[in-house]
Amino acid sequence: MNMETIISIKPLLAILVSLLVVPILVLSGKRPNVREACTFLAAGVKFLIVLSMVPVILNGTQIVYTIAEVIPGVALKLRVDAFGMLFALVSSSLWIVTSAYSIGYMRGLKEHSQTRYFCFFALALSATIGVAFSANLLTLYLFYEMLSFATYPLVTHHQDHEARSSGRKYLLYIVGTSIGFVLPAMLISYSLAGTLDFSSQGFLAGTASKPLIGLLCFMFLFGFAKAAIMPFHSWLPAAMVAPTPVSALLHAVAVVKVGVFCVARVLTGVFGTNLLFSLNLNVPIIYIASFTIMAGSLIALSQDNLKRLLAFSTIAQLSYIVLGVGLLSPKGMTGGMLHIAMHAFGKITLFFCAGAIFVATGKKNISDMIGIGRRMPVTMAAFFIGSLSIIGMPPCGGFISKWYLVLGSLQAHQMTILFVLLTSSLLNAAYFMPFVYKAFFCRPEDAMFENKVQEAPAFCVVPLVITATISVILLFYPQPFLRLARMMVQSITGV
Amino acid sequence: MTDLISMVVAKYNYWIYITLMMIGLYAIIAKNNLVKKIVGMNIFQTAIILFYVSISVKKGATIPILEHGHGPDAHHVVHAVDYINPLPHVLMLTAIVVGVATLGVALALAIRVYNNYNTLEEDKILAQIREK
Amino acid sequence: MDNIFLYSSLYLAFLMVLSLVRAVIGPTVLDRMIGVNAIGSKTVVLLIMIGFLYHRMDMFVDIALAYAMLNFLAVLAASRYFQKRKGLYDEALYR
Amino acid sequence: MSEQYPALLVVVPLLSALVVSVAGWVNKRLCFPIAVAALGVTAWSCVGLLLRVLDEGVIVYKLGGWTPPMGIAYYIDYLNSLVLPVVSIVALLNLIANKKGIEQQFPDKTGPFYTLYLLMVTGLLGIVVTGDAFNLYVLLEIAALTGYGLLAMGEERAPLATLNYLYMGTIGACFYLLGVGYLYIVTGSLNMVDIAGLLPPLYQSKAVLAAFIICMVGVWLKMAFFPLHAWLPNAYTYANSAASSLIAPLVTKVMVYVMIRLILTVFTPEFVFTTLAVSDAVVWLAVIAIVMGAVLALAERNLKKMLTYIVVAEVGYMVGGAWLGNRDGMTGAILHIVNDALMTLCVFMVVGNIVYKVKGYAFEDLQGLFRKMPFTMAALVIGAMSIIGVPPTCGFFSKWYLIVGAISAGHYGFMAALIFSSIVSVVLFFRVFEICYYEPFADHHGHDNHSGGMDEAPVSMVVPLLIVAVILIVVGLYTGDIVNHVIQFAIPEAMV
Amino acid sequence: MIWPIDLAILTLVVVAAISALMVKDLLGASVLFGSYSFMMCLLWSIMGAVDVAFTEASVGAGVSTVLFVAAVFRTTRRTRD
Amino acid sequence: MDIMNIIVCVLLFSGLFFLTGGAVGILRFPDFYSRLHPAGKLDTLGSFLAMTAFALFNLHHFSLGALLTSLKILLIVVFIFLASPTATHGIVDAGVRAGLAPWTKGEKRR
Amino acid sequence: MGKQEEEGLGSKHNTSKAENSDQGPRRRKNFGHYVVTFFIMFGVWVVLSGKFDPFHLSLGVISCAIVAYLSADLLRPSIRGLLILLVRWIPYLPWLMKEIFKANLHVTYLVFHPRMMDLIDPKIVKFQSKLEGDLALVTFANSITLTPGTITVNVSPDGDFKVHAIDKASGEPLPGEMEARIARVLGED
Amino acid sequence: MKIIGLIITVTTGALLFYAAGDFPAWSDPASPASTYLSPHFIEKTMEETSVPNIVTAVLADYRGFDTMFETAVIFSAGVVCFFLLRISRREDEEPETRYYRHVLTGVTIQLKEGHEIPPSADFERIDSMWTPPDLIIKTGCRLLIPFVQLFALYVIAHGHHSPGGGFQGGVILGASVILFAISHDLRTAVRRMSEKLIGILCAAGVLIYAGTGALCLLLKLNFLDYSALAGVLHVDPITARSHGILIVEIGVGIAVLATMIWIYNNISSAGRYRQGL
Repeated sequence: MNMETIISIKPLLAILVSLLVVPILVLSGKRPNVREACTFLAAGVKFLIVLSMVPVILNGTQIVYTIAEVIPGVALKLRVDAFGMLFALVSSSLWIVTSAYSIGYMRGLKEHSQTRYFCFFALALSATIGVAFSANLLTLYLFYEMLSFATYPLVTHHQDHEARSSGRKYLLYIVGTSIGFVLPAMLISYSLAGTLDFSSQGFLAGTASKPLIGLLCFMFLFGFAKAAIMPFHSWLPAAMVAPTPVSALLHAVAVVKVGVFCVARVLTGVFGTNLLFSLNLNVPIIYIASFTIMAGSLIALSQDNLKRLLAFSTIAQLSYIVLGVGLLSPKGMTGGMLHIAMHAFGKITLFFCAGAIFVATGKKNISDMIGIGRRMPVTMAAFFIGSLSIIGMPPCGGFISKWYLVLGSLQAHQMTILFVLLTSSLLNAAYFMPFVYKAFFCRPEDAMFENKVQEAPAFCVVPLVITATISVILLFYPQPFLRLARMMVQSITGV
Repeated sequence: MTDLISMVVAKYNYWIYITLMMIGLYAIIAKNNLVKKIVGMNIFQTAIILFYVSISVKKGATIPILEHGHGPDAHHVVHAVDYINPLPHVLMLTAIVVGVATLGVALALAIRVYNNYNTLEEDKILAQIREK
Repeated sequence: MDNIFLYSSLYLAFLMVLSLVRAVIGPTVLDRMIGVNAIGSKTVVLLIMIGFLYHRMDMFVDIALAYAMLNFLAVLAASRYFQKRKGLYDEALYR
Repeated sequence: MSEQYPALLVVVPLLSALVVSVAGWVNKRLCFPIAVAALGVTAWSCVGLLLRVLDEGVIVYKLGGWTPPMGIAYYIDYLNSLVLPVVSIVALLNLIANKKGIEQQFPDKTGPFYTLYLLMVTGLLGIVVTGDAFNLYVLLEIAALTGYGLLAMGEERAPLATLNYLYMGTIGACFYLLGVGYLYIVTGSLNMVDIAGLLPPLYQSKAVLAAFIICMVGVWLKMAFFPLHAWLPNAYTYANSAASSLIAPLVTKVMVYVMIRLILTVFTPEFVFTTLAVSDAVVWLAVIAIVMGAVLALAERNLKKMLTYIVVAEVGYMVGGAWLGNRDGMTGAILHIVNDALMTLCVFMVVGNIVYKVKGYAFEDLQGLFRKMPFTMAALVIGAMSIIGVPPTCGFFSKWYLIVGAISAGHYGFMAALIFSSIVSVVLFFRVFEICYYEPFADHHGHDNHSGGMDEAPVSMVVPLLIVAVILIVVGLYTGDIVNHVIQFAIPEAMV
Repeated sequence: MIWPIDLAILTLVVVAAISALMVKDLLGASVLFGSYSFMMCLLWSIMGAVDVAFTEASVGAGVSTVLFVAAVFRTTRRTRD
Repeated sequence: MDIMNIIVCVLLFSGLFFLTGGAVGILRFPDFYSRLHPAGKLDTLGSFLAMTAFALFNLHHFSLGALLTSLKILLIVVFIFLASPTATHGIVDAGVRAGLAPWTKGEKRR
Repeated sequence: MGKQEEEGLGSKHNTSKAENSDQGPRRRKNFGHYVVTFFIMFGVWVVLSGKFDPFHLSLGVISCAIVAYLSADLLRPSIRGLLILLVRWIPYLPWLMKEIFKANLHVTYLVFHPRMMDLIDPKIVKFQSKLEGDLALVTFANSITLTPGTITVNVSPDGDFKVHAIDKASGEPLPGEMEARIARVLGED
Repeated sequence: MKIIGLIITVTTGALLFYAAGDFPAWSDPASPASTYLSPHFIEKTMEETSVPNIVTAVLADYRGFDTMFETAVIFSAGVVCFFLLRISRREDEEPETRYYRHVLTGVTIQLKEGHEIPPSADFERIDSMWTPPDLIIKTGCRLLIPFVQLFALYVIAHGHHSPGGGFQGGVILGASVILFAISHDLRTAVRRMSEKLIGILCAAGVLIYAGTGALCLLLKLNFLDYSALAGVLHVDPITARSHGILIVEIGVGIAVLATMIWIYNNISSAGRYRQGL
């Protein structure tokens, strides 16, 4: 594959926009309006920058920018390709929505330390875009760690005892695995290959023995614990103590997607499909992923806390993406990559809804929410759409990605996986649908829900309507994402 | 046997320096009293000075001060064999000075310690610290 | 003549051993001081004798002179201790 | 003038120390400006030297005009031209930052304090720059003596801790001296380059072997390498913050430099790594050092003491890296000298600020500090990230080289130890952050301060701290340049 | 270089060093340490190191003993070892 | 062996004799005060005689320098004569202040 | 009592004698002292130095000036005192040497006597000296220390002597002839 | 601790014994140490520096840089002792009681804090532990001290031709002042040589040394290259080296003198400057 590359500072700008807004946020701490205007502005600018790169990428060109050569042969280098673009597009567009939602949520609950909250939010977004645009493993690692530490204050925003223990768990898993597994794996790869730049065929081929490659592969797989592959998943439910917008953005979009993005990147860019195929490494990967899918879905069934339910659902859904990449068939990979976008929009809608319910009623548990559809019909409608998207039912975007996954598993002749996909979809339905049913059709037990319609503040509701709408639209117009995913797959597999 | 004896005698200075150094080292590590440790430290330093000065010794040579002093008649031939190697002496002058300086500082510190704990025995001081 | 000096100095070294014995066995600090003082006075003689053995008398006189002066200082300092700190407790009492 | 830079960088702090000492008796307010000016000139000439070395290669400066084996000479090569600016800049920033603290702690003795401070810097710079084995000893003692003086003025336990340091330091310096003596007795020379030239026929000599071992043990004692580290934590913990934030970053690092200098220049890598087959054992010792340092730090409930154990662990990094015996490991060790000096400075300066405001550094004293001293804590976060080894802070890159060196040497134990200590550092620092972040600010003074207003240290303390924090990141980003243009040439070609 | 005296004094030096460390009294230890310095001074001059001997005479015999006594005066004489 | 050497030898040996007396005396005498007698007196005289011997011997090859060196040796003698009684007095004074009782006849040796 | 200024190498200045102390704790600096000290010192310098080139002599001049500046008030010499020293001390010295010799022989005899413990009988002798002035007292005390089996234990500024004698014979002749001779030497008779 | 000490000691000793086997025999004229560098020093010193005492020449010229730091070490030891021990009156927690002694009668007056006797010649400030100086010691030392000082200056001045030099002379000079303090009283000694003077002298001594070096630097030669002084002193470069050595030795002497006194004062009075040894 001969890719055209152009050098442009745009990717760096996209990262720096949210980074540079941090001091302004700090300085404007006393004036909430200025602060939020700035956040919006930065989000808009960032989205526009990312958007402006889309046509270039769709033309089959890559954008490259080298920040500094930190180690001879390894530079801090940014490269925008189709896959990264896909991810960046999702996360930057969702930042705008989430910012709006955050403002509503934080003001609605009169949370403390809002300045700090917005600062770290911006920081986390920078890191996310950085991960998306990384050209090599080192840059990826840099932004990955930056994200870990930037999200810590967000996760522990409440500063109470629960937040403290969850924060510990979060850090232990995320940072512990990244230092314990990714760092040595990265360095071993470096000393084997002498480079860390992602290439479409990987750079590890032919440099080491099979067991070592296998070991490295699993170190990377588990090392990116943000992907929540079992057994390194339990930080995710714990981290749900964070304020909902944080959960929404970070645990539906940024953090976990960064994890799977990294896994996908490494599997394709470091090892390369051929190497994985030739060593049969994809088989254990997909089985681990399948296991995570099933187990996550089953645990989700038994959850009462809405956010925890969503968390386990996320664990399961993330493994779809890993599964898709692990199938190594073009369709499967397309499906996996599309699922990043589709799941993001669906899941963020669900989180927004959970947050809106919390803002409006203060409820957290499903059992307390029977009949809530009468009071918050818009929210619950959006919730319904979101859950359809997660299940993979037609009017929503999730259908497309699941469809591709199914096709991919057929293409890869993995019938077990097909079975897993179907069963898990059923399970998804089994944990979402009863809630939707109860919300709309059961008599409310709580007198609170008897009154007339009373939605959460507009700042909360509007975003979730938007994301729900996008979820639906994506079914009919998945073009940008689909094309990007296909381009990526084409560059990797040549098909 | 005679070899051994001649070796012992031929390097007597070195053996003694090692012995002194061991005495000093043992005192620094094992003595309990702070001032005793300082004494040991000084013995240790002198042992090393002894080593250096022993290097400089040269059989059949005289002290490293030229015999015919100042003035125009001074420029006659000087044979290196006739004079003891002066370089270690120079180094050891510096080392002695450093030793005195260290001694002064160490004693000052010991006085400070005594003012704080009213004893110079290390184990007693540690016991006092533990009590607090 | 050199031999005479050599043996005399060996003999002086032997005398220093005797003085050192007093300095080592004590029993009081003052006895040690006497011993050390005696070693000092013998050292001065020995230094000059070494000067003769090296045939460089003029170089060693200075050392001997300095030595005599400072030996005096050390003994004086040690004895001054008792002017300010009364009571002669001794190592024997604190064994 | 620029050909006199090598002399300037030692003479200027020395002369200014004397002038400051006189000024201390005449007018105390003159001391600080003189000291800052002197260190500024020093830093300037250090940077100038670095640039000159980059241009022209190794510079030899003959002191007294005597040619090297006769007289003493300075050799400024790629290795020490890198360390020099670090030492001088660390000293300068720390001095500026601690002005208030010094005046608070020693209102009557500012003159002597600055004098000792400058003498210490003189000694350290001299150690780095000298090319003569014995001259190094004298400078070592100057740095050590002033260090004792500076460290002993602290809490109640400081004199005892310092006295122990003095014993150990003296043994260390004397061992070094003895090693030099052993070299002298077999070669007859004291000049480092000269000795290296005379040694090859003597590689099998027992005396050279003993000289090497003794020198190494002496230097290890001074740098608190693992089994010999017992003096360090107490000495650094109980000292006053101005002194500990000078000495903790610089002394151990300069001693590591001395070790590398001895390995590379005096005994030559060929002898150390080929003739002697002990490098594996030393690296295992370093592994133990790192693990013990990390574990002991974990047991502390006291920020400053915890940091001192981290220093012990970091020494393990550098020694292990240097003894891996390959290019990457050595690069990592040299790079880590620079980085560790800066990051230790950063965290110790933070402690200094905390002590200035809160008058304590136990964990209980740290409660609510994120709210109270946000800038200080931000610097602490960056310093901690660097110690943990998070890119793009500089700590990551030296760790990178160390691990790559460990991998190419096939020494996976060392790699594991590095990773272990990184993870432990995460635990250590986030424990501190948790306390600073979660606990409400414990109000010592009774009046209601619960709104948690900012109570930051003075600007003169915070600004240098933030500069250091920024330097940590900048150095990290320029690692490639440092390695490509400086360190690469500092390591002899023979090492692969 | 006069080796018989050298040998004799070397032996004496060791005795003085050990006794200075063994004496259970700090003042006595300082005094004996003074005598140790005297002998070192002799030793240097026997080995022909006149300058070193001079320094040792002035420092060891003069100043360092006085400093020791002064420090003992300021602290205590008692010791258990 | 000329006459000068003989004189020198005689002086030297008598000096050594007195020094021996001093060394043995401080070992043999029963108590601190009585030990001071040999230490204070015999050492002084012994040094004096030995020094005189050296001064004379140094004049063997007569020159101005040798004369001055001899004078220097005599300067040491003068110094010893001034310093030694003072030092002895210092020690005895210390003994008195420390409260050391003098030995009297019939007691055991201390 | 009027001649304390001219008394040899030291005035009779004594801190406890009221009539003598006209200067208080800070002693008056007398220019004559400086000059005389300088010359004494220069004499000693020549003996020490043994070099007569201008360079070293000028160094000597500087050194002697420094010492005179620093310590003239310690030595407090005067020309007359020096003359007295020369004229009277010289005859005293041989006598002293003779006494010292005798005393030393005596002590040596004791030292080497096999039954030494029976011969000695230490005791403290006290007596009052009629000498006045520091220098005289000190000379006397030091002479006692150097001679027959006696050591000065204590001298009070008023002339009370405490002497430790090694045996009976040593203590008896005190103060005796020596005091008289010293009194003559120092012009106190 | 004793066992550990023994083990360490024996290990070290064994290593050293082992290594001593390879040494050249003691006093061997053919050993490397005697044949490599030192012949140059011995044979060329007179030509190059015109100083017969090779040790002095090497000390102050060839390796003058070492010696400069040696002086700095001494200086820093003085500063450290001061820094550690000196307790200024302001910090002193003990309530100050002043004692005065009426010189003429010997009556001692005790004054509580804040009271003071106006400076007068009749009263002498003393300390609580004051003991009258012993007559014999006092007089004896009084007579000896000037000669000690002269000898010390002689040693400094004749470092070129005989053993000794700045350091030894300085120590003896310092010892003479210490002797004064011992035989009289610390307070009197401090009055003769005040703390400020000592502190300044201490720095000045090192300053002379380093300043000489820096002067050479300003005269366009390398640091401590005394031949640069030829133009200033109007002599040929070799004599300039000799004179440079002397200047430097004087600096060392001053520094050492002051430092020794400083250390002694601080240690013997534990920083209060009241009651010395």
